[in-house]
Amino acid sequence: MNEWQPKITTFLCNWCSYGAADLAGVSRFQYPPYFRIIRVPCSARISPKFILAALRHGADGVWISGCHPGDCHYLEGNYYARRKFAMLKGLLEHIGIEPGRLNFSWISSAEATKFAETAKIVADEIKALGPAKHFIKKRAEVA
Amino acid sequence: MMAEYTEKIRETAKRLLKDGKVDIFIGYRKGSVPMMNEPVSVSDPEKTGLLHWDSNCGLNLCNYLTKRTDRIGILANGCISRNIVTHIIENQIKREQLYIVGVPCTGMIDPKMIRRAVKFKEIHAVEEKDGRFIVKGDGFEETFEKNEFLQKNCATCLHRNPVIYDELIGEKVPEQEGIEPFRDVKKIEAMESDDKWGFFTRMISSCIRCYACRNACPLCYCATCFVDEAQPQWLGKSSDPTDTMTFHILRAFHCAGRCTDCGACERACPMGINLRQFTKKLNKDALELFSWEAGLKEDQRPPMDVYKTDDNNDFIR
Amino acid sequence: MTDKVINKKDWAGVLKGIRNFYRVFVPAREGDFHNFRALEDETMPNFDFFNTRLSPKSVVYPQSERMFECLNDPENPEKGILKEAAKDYTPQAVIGIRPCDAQAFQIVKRNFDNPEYRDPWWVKRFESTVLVGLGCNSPCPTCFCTSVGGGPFQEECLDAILYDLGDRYLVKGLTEKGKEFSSKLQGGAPADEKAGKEAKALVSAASEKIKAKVPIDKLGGKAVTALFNAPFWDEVAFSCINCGTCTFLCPTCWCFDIQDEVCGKQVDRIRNWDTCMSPLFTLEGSGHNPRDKKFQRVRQRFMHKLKYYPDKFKNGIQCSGCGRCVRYCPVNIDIRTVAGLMNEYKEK
Amino acid sequence: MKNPYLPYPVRIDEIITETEDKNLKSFKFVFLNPDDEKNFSYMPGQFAELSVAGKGEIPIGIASSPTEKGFVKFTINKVGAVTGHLHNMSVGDTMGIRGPLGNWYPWEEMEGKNVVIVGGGFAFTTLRSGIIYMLHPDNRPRFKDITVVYGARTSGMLLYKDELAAWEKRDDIKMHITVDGTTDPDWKYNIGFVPAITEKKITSADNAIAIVCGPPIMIKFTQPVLEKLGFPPERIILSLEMRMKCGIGKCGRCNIGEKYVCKDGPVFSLAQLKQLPPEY
Repeated sequence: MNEWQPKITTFLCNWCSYGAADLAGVSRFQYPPYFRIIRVPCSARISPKFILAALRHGADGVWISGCHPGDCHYLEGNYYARRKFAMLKGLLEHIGIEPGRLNFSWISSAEATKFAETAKIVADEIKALGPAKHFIKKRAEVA
Repeated sequence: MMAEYTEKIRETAKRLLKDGKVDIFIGYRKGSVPMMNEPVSVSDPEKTGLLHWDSNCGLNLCNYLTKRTDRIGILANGCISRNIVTHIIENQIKREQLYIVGVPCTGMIDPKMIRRAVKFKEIHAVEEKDGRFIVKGDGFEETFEKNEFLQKNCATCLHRNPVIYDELIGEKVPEQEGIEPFRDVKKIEAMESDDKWGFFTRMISSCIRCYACRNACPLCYCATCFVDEAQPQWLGKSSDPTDTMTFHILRAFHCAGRCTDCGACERACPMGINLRQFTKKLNKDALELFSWEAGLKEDQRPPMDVYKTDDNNDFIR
Repeated sequence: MTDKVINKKDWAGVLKGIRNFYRVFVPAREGDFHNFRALEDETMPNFDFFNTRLSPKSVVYPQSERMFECLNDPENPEKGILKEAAKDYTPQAVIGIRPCDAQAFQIVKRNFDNPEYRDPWWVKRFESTVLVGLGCNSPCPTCFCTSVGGGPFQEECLDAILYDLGDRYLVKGLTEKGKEFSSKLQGGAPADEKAGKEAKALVSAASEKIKAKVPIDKLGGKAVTALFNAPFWDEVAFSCINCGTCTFLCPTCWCFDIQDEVCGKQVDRIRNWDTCMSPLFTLEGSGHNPRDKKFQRVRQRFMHKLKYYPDKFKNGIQCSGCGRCVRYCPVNIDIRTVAGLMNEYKEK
Repeated sequence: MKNPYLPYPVRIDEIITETEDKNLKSFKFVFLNPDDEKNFSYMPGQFAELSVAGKGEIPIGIASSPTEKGFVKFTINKVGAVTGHLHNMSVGDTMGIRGPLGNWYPWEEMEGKNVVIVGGGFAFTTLRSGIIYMLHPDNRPRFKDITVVYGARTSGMLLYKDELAAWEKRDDIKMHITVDGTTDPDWKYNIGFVPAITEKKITSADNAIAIVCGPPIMIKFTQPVLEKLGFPPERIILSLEMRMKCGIGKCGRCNIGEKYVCKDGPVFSLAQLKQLPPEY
């Protein structure tokens, strides 16, 4: 088993998608093992800096999942987050980060099936892209 | 027209200062090198004679307003006025503090284009007259049409007249029509990812991290910039290309939904980097996704500060 | 005699030949301007320039430089112990450096190479560098080298000098290093009297072209505290946006920052150019910042160049008159004006 | 060519938590190479750059005295990335120190004079070095009366408590320890700010030299007290702090006028400072 395995930095909202991941595990749903999960209090907590940091550290993909529109624990956090992500995704793709590297989803805590399914789709997409090529911080290129 | 403007600006500033309407007046003075004017503040009504206006007023005066507490008279063409609006809605200055002297603008000239046009011969003086430029140097003199040598952002400008002002220095100028402001963005959008990456990597390869682009931008007023944060440190400070790219991405993103495309970043860059290639994409997306152009209305929150329940959801699974 | 005359049509070949002996840096076009580039097979040298956008200081003092390195591996018995990073000190030649930029190296040398402490990287690289100047046939209106002890054909700080005689170059070796360089140039003919005469004519014509006079004669006699407290700093600094353009483009600015970087187990200690225009430059851990305000930082830059440096080293000001800061300051703050203000200032 | 930026490798030999808020810890370092200890020959008042590979360097005053052999000691306040990391390091860990750097208190000039030491808070480190140095039997005869005023916010914030107690008992040094305030009924020393205690306890400037080291606010209010007592500016000695990087006067950030705090300082007389721009 020398097949390349992607590293996918995954930010999950504590109030929904993180619970879904938990439920998927408890329910023994199979999903790919490439996700490095970071629990956040809300999808709105995710600064663009976190996403850039993940890519700089060599993540092959980033997956962000929060509550469905209207279901935010803080009422409207995910609405703001959606605008932020739309702009960031546009900018990063514009400078040459491949469209499949950045993934977003809304998954409630009850949707363990959707979590496992989405995980599989995200994993497949990133696997198809191959290892990240751009925007990886290596040892400083200096004199 | 430029000479008339200058005369009127001096008179107005003198009147405002004399009448005690403002404590200082912020404008430009003629620079010590060609195609370069210096932002200046005048508080003595007798010194308003140094104020000057022509097509080389490239640095956005809104930079000098942030967190001021006095009463300020300020010159504002289209983009400066839009940045003043942005400053007001972001609580960096109060409308009541300002006396805005509006300047209908026909664009700034692009020194880079002029230098190319004279084949990089050393320019000693540039004179402006009736929509034309006379460029003089050692043993040469050439005349150019201003309209053909506008800064790139001015060439596609849709807001030449100030959007807010207390008085206007001259008649409003007609706004440009039939402009396609995002042609360059679309060209890049049509590229493959690797080509895009190559394009932007090459574009910033000469960056020396002097932060002139950031500091020339009236939107950049954070007390501590992310590049200066130490715990955590988001990016390295060397000339490493990934760190440089991180800077440019985040700098641009901080301007998302706020950029007025005033062109100050590009004009300030000592290395001639086309920084607007980053921000233009965000401007295009803000327009397409949120129907937003920055700095047009004092009573509307900027797009990253509000939401609609039916915002685009297509990119989310 | 090592002085030579080389036809311009042979010049590219001569440059190629000298690569056998030196790592060669030449001016090359980069879009709208020139910069010094290492001469490789694909480099197109271009000597048709006023001056390079960036000064050649990075040839001796790179913007970022690895100082030390170590492996922070638990298995490594020397974990946490920094060692000098390997460096290449192959002899290098900067061909086409303007006399002002060469003078700048001597100005900076007083900081990096003095009896108290010698900066090993700067010193070793400078010692392995031969500076082959190119006299300025047509100085720019922003040039003021003659006001600060230099000149368009000043030979003092160069190892060798080129005179552009139109269709050919006259190469004059000035120091041992420079004569050795000249002797290694392939081809060309021994310099003749005619070339010498033409060169002399160039020198006098160029000096006449420099009109800018920057007065600095009275700076030494003024009290440092008087200049420091002078009333004009606020006005001088008004338009400054605190970017680092002036300091990064300046051939005589030497300030640096030291940063550690970690990439996996690899640890690097790197020094980077720094700028006194940034508030971070002097921000202390406690939050206190002696140069918190913009005018204080602008004052520091000019005081350092025009007062502190001359007082400390008693050898001219920290400026070689290249005019880069004048040309490329985004808001047109002009050191010539400020020097004038300082020089004429009388304490009330 | 000796590389002045290269730290000497050292091992952490001992870590002592000094204060009740646990923000100040003293570190004893032992040189890995015995020759380095010889090269690191210093005088009280100097400082060194402590180097943690991967984190950076910080300039810290040397708290040990050259009369103490076999180790060097630093007391470190937890402030930023490097000091924060240092506070989490353990005995036996390897790191680096670079120095000694800067100048020192004017020991030659102080010979045959009364010495008044005024210190506050955690700036007492190099003063400790000086006191240990002066009290060494070889050195004590070189100085006349030694008087120390040392204050901290509370008794729990005083550094080197065991040594303070020992010095209290000696008759060749006069100690005036003070705290800003205390609720401790057993507190047997002074209560009050350092400038006030200085005014009360120091009675004469005759043939005396004063060394002042503390937070800016303390220095600001102590300076007039000393001047009133008759100390001329030449005999008021201050140790300054500034953001530093290179420590050898090259990187350009710690200047006061033409002087670099790292190389020409950190010790300046008030007379010297009066000639310089007040930018520190």
